[in-house]
Amino acid sequence: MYRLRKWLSAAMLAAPLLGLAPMAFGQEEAVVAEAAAEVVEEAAAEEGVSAEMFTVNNTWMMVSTFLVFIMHLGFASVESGLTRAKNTVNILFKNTSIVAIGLLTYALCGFNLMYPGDFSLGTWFGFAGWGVATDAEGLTSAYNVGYTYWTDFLFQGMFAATAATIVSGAVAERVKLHSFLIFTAIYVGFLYPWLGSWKWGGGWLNEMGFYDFAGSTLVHSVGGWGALAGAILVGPRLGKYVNGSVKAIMGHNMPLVTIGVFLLWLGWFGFNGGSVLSADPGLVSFTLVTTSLAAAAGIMGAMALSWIIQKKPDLSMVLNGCLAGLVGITAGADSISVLNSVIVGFIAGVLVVASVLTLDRMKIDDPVGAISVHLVCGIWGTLAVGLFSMNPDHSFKVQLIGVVAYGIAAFTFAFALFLILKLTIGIRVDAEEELRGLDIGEHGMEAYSGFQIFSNQ
Amino acid sequence: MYRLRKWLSAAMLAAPLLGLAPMAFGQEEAVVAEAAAEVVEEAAAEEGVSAEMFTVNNTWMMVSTFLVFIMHLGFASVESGLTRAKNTVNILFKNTSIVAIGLLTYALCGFNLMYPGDFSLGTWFGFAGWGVATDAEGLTSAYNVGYTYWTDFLFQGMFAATAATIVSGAVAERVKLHSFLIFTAIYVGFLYPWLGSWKWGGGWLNEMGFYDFAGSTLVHSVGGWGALAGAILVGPRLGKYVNGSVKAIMGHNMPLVTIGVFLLWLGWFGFNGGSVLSADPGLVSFTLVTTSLAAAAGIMGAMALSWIIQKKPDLSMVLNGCLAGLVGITAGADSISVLNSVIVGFIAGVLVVASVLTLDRMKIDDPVGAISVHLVCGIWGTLAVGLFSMNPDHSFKVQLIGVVAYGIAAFTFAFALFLILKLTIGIRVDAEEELRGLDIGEHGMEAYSGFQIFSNQ
Amino acid sequence: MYRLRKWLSAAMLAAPLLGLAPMAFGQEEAVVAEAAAEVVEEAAAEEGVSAEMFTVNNTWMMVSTFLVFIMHLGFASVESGLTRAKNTVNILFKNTSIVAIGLLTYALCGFNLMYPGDFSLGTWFGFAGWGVATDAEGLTSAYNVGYTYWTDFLFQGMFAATAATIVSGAVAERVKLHSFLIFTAIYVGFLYPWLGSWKWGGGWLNEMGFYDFAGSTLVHSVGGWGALAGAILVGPRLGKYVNGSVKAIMGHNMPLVTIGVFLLWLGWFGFNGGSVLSADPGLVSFTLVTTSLAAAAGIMGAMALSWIIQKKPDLSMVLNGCLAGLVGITAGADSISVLNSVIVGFIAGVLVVASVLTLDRMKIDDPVGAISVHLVCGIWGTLAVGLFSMNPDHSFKVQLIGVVAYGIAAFTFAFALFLILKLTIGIRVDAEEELRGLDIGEHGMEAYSGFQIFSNQ
Amino acid sequence: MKLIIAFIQPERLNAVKQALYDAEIYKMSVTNALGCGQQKGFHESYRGADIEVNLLKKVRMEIAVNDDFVQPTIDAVIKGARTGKIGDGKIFVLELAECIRIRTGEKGKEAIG
Amino acid sequence: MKLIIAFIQPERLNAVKQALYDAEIYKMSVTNALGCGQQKGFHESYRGADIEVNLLKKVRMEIAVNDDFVQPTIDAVIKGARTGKIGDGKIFVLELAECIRIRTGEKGKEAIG
Amino acid sequence: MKLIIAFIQPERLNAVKQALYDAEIYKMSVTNALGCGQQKGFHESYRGADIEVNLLKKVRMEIAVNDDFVQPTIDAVIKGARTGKIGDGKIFVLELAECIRIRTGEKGKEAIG
Ligand SMILES: Nc1ncnc2c1ncn2[C@@H]1O[C@H](COP(=O)(O)OP(=O)(O)O)[C@@H](O)[C@H]1O
Ligand SMILES: Nc1ncnc2c1ncn2[C@@H]1O[C@H](COP(=O)(O)OP(=O)(O)O)[C@@H](O)[C@H]1O
Ligand SMILES: Nc1ncnc2c1ncn2[C@@H]1O[C@H](COP(=O)(O)OP(=O)(O)O)[C@@H](O)[C@H]1O
Repeated sequence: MYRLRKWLSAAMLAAPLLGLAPMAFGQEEAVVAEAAAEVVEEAAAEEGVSAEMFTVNNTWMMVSTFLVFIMHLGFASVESGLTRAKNTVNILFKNTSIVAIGLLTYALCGFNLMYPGDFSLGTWFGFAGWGVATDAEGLTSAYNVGYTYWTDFLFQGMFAATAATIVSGAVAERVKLHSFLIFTAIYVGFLYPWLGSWKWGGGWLNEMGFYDFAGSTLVHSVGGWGALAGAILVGPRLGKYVNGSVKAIMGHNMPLVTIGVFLLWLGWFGFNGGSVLSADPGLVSFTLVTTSLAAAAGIMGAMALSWIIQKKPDLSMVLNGCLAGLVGITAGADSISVLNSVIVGFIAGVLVVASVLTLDRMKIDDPVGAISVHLVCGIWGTLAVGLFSMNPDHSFKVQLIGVVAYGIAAFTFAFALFLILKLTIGIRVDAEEELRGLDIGEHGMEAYSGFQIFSNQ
Repeated sequence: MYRLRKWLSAAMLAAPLLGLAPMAFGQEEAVVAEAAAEVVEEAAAEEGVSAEMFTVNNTWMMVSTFLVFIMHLGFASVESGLTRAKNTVNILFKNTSIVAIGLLTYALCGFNLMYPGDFSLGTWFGFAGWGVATDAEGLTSAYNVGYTYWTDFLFQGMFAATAATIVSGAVAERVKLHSFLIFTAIYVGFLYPWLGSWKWGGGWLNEMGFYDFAGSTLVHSVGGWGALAGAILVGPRLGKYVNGSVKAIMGHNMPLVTIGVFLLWLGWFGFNGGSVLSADPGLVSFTLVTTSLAAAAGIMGAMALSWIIQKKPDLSMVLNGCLAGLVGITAGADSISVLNSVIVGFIAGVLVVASVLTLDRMKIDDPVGAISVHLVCGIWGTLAVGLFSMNPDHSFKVQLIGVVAYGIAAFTFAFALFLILKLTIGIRVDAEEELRGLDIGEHGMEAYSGFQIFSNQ
Repeated sequence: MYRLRKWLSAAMLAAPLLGLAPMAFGQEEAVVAEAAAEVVEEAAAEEGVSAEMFTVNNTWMMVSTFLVFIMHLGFASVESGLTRAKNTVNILFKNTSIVAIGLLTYALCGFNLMYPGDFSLGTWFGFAGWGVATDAEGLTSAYNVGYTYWTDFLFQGMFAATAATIVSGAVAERVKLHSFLIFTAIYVGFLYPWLGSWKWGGGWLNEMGFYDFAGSTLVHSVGGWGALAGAILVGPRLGKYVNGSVKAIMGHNMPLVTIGVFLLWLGWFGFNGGSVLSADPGLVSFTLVTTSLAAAAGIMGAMALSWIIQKKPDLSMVLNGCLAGLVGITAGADSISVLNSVIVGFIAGVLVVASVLTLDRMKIDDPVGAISVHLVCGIWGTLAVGLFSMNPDHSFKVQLIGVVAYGIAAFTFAFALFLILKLTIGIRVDAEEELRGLDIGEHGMEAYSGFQIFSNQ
Repeated sequence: MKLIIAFIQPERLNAVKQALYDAEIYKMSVTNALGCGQQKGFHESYRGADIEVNLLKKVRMEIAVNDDFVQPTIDAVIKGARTGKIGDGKIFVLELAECIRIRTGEKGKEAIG
Repeated sequence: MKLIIAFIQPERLNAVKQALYDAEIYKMSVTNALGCGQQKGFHESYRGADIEVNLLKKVRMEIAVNDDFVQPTIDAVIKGARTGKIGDGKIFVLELAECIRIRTGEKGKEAIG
Repeated sequence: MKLIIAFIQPERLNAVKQALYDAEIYKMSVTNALGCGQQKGFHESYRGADIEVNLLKKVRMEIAVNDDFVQPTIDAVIKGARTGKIGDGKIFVLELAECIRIRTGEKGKEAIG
């Protein structure tokens, strides 16, 4: 059962290495091809790594786990900062709960749905049983050269909750708390890991050659499709679209948004860097560089377009641009050259601004830009692998198939789930509660007690 | 002198490994017993580790040190967020000072009180001299396979200040600044390390077989007893208990509290993970999993009880529940099974809510829930080792003895110290200053200059 | 080309080791001299390190890179917290942009200016070409025993933006956004790396024996000189100096400042710890201890002087004191004894308070104390190496030469650059915009929408 | 001239503004207030302790008008603010002795609009 | 009818509210204010520079009452707010021309209470 | 006695205070307000959506004075606040029926200053 996973990771390790050759920035690709081949051989030989190497790898993976964990604080901060003060407690509550629900359901069934070992329905669905457990082998490099069973579980578990967090942002300021928590449990506990198994669990899309290094599609788009379904079904916030015009509903705390974005960038070092699944110096550090430059370029892309269109540069757009660059590079952080990572990031930054404006024109109200950042740039990043990857095995067509497959599955499922909830217990608070704020309505408390705040917007 | 410490750590390393066997979640315990025995052998042989392994271990311990360091920011954030805006500067000031005082006193005497090597008064008290210093051996694995002398000092030093920080929360919004700083210096510089030596320094409780992996009792309860003594002696805040009814005094900044709690969870990865005292892949990663699941379960436990009792789910309670789960698992993070870690955490989450309500009924005013989180759940966690540990050497009776011993010593000392301060220089600001806020009173400045804040509560 | 850099780092690794001998705190220096000599030998032999050691070293350097990255959030938080609410968006925007611009220009030319390999103008200037690229060797220990080419680039790139961030603080609340961004691009893309090459790139000051371990001068003073030039040319904020008296303009968010300072301290573990350029257990952990104790002592120093002069202890001064201690120890974190690190930090804490008061008397308006923290304490730290270093090769005279050389070069360049901008596109917003706040003026948005804030100050 | 002071529910501010615009009243000043009226406040629980919120958030509007605008203003405020529920608010009318436009120094009727 | 405006120390608000309740006056509006009166403000030092705080935090209360309630209201405010120290505050009484309850449209005496 | 209410631009507060001090008027109360007057507000764009800011930040001052101080007060406010640009603000003067100093119980003229 663990064998498959082990082989998979080894394969994943080797594959990008092949693509590493031409990562030079303005240098000829052929030059290093030979050398890279050697590295691959080495990687293969590595199989039975020394205790020291296993310990370093595992340490690196644990550090990556922490970094991914702190992304949840990043999400909580961005989401609450970009919304109104009267809904802050509710948003913080949701985000805290998501982490708890995500980890517990992942332990209960998610992990074994995502990495089923053997599939029971073709290469479409598999489940390795309830709970998490391992034997002594799971603590050694016999399980995987890069990490123990427990590190594996925790690293993947930290990823899991992300999908629901993305949805949270898009339906913020109006969704009913308990309905959302139910949605979260099902989306994170079942849908995310099930869809994840198609690729990372070794399912049909993996076999087809679809590539998604750290989850532009598997994590971000899956979350983004849920966000889109949710935003459509829950409807726009009161006062957002009035008589055909789009009204601004300003976020209440820009330092909080900035803290969130920096924490997310920090977390992405683990999200992408950890997705190498070992501490391989060349590969991980290369990944960190593409990740950082894409984030920086995303900032510049969003700054450029926002400055042109809005006349003044919009901080919230620039911060979204940073995240856009990060989401964009996530699918190919290990296989896109440094120069191209800048291009991918810059385009993502431009895209996110254009997308925010477009969604508003379509009257899809997404308070924090979750759909634009995670769905639009998740798709862009996945396709960018097809366009820019240094690995000849990656093809645009297969990337497109993957994007469409995940889109159909995730959107349909999320839409159906939200619809059922809407028709049964309801998904939206009543207008009075919305006007007054969910903090009083759902929690009976305020986020900033004592502060004088105009809550009439 | 360093020899003893080295042996102790080796023993600590080996001991929990014995208990690792049955850590499976729903799997039979016997299955892995054999394998674990092998691991222990290996650990013994490890004694003279390679330079590589020593370097990894030390790197891990340094990372853990950073994580524990950032907990101080977590504490500062939680404490200031859960209190009123008019006392924020004072709280931030206290928490910043505590770190400085804690590190400096630990360098001056704390470290050598906590790890005296040889005890001078039975196994009750020992002191290895003033200051910190090592020879060249202290920088190699001859000192310890897991870390250098300097890493050891810094990791332990970061723990030290925690005890005083806990007290800070319970006496917040009314304690006199200079009195509190004096308390801190003595509590952190003398009491905490002295009591710590009973167990971690190899003292009498260690010999008796008392077990406290990362400090549910040694750190959290010791801080919690101080908090209880302080809260009793300083008395409740004006306006908290009026004509027999309990009035809410709301915290002023919930995002700040949430930032604090996430940072504390993050820090706990180092607090517990680092307490393995090496980067041992299996052991550390297992510890991280129990830690995380207990935190998640603590959130759910507090959510459940708070939703039932208060009708609406209280964010501040849920965040306290997260910390409760973390404190609860701290004593047995390496020796309680994954399933049981969920149970321990959930109960801690329930306990913390019940305790907050009970203390209020007893008119013990603890603005941030420090006593409930650290003392009550610290005790629970220590006893939980007796109930759930997979290590047959752990007994409920000895755990209880430890809890009582630390309780008597810490509470008496803290009570006496606060009493002396109260009778001499006073420990409480006058009513006018309290009403106006300690920020103006003690520091002559405001935390949120320019903001309109109702400061009349 | 990479060879030189490799040798340099090896030399840098070896040099401080020689100085390690007498690091004991109150112990005789001679005792460990012998042992240290052995360690050096070992370090030399290490040249061809094992794959494991290379991986640990590189992992450590990546962690350090993350820590330095998060310092940018620290700077953003400190700067916005210490200024008024109406300029917060602008400050966050600047700090986010700086990171992006810094990384991109460093990739474009900065890295190759700072580490040119061969100098083209004596040992004064060199440039190794545009862009970043490496061959397969760059990913192995053949490049450097401590890190890959990519880690090297990213670690150094994270440092780069710091210089401009420091300037940002001193000209905050009145500088024109686009002028500042142009300044940033040139200062970070050209000046910082060029000056850096004099020492870290192996230039003339390095040959002379100047020592600056992690950048008291190369990073902090260089930033500080820019800050001084900027503050002088942009002039004081309206309402700061009225009829000869100094008026307080209070910062608007003390929790944000505190978050920033703790994050900076955290980041400094990577800034100094990473500057060892390998995970060497003894050396890195020693560095962390001196760094922490200097920070703690800086807090105490600033607390003491501020309590004496201002009657009440000023939180903002104490937080500046923490940073002062950190800047002060940065030049000699590896070569100043533990006891002396406390002294260096304490003096830095005292200096920063005195400097803030003095600058105000000179009518140089520095809203966040950037000049006092980074320039004054940067100079102090560099000279402190001459006074306290355990390495007999360090001399006060050479340190002084370095300080003066950097001062002349950085101040002249920054002054000229600001002057050109002032005479062409202007560097200061008009009075109306300044009164109303740059958030509305430059960005058309508010940081705290809905909050009632007195913006008349 | 009269000075009309109205306390309304915060969430009705936009509606009241709209109603005033419709009645061609464009000038007003708004502040935040806490109010205690027939709407007795509410009880919530924070950390298990009772929060007795008897000062509810209100918006306070001040509108200075010429005498012939008094009734239209009152009507507009009522139109925008009335929901029929307790807490809708109150309008107070004060005699206004003088009004001066700072920019021009104009006084009285001319200054008000 | 009269409109009573009182500026009091923030920390006395609860006491004043209690005194008003005791006098059976349950309706009022409260806002934050900064005040400059006999209490000359204070000097603090921030980063070594002088902070001249001459606008102190006050709470501003508005209470509209029928004429026979004027004296009881004034007495209650004084009872709750007086400490005998400079800065205790002031009470201003204005003539109130009209009062309308938005919810019902009631006017005058009926509307006030 | 009169109660003078002035709405001014926030950034003019210090100048107005200075002008009042120069005219030996030391007592006043200040609150934050949002105002909608001739200055029609402005449009900004946040995330590409329109922000129609028609309630601009103003500072509201209340100054209670004896009748002979009314003109000096008005003059001082105008002196401090006038820039000649739209948005400079307005001054309203109300009849003040009574004034009581809470600390001493003094009334009327004595209480005001
Ligand atoms: N007598 C009064 N004096 C001052 N403010 C009042 C008075 N009566 C009502 N208010 C203000 O009007 C608001 C609404 O009053 P309330 O009695 O709740 O409305 P309704 O009459 O529609 O039930 C109160 O919250 C308070 O701010
Ligand atoms: N003439 C006035 N006009 C407006 N507000 C005033 C006036 N006199 C006093 N106040 C308000 O009352 C508050 C208390 O006044 P103060 O003179 O300090 O009280 P006391 O008379 O008890 O010493 C002031 O801070 C201010 O808000
Ligand atoms: N009729 C009014 N009622 C209430 N407040 C008013 C009235 N007219 C003006 N104001 C207040 O005065 C401020 C300035 O008015 P405005 O007409 O913009 O000034 P100016 O006359 O100098 O152009 C407004 O923002 C508003 O707060």
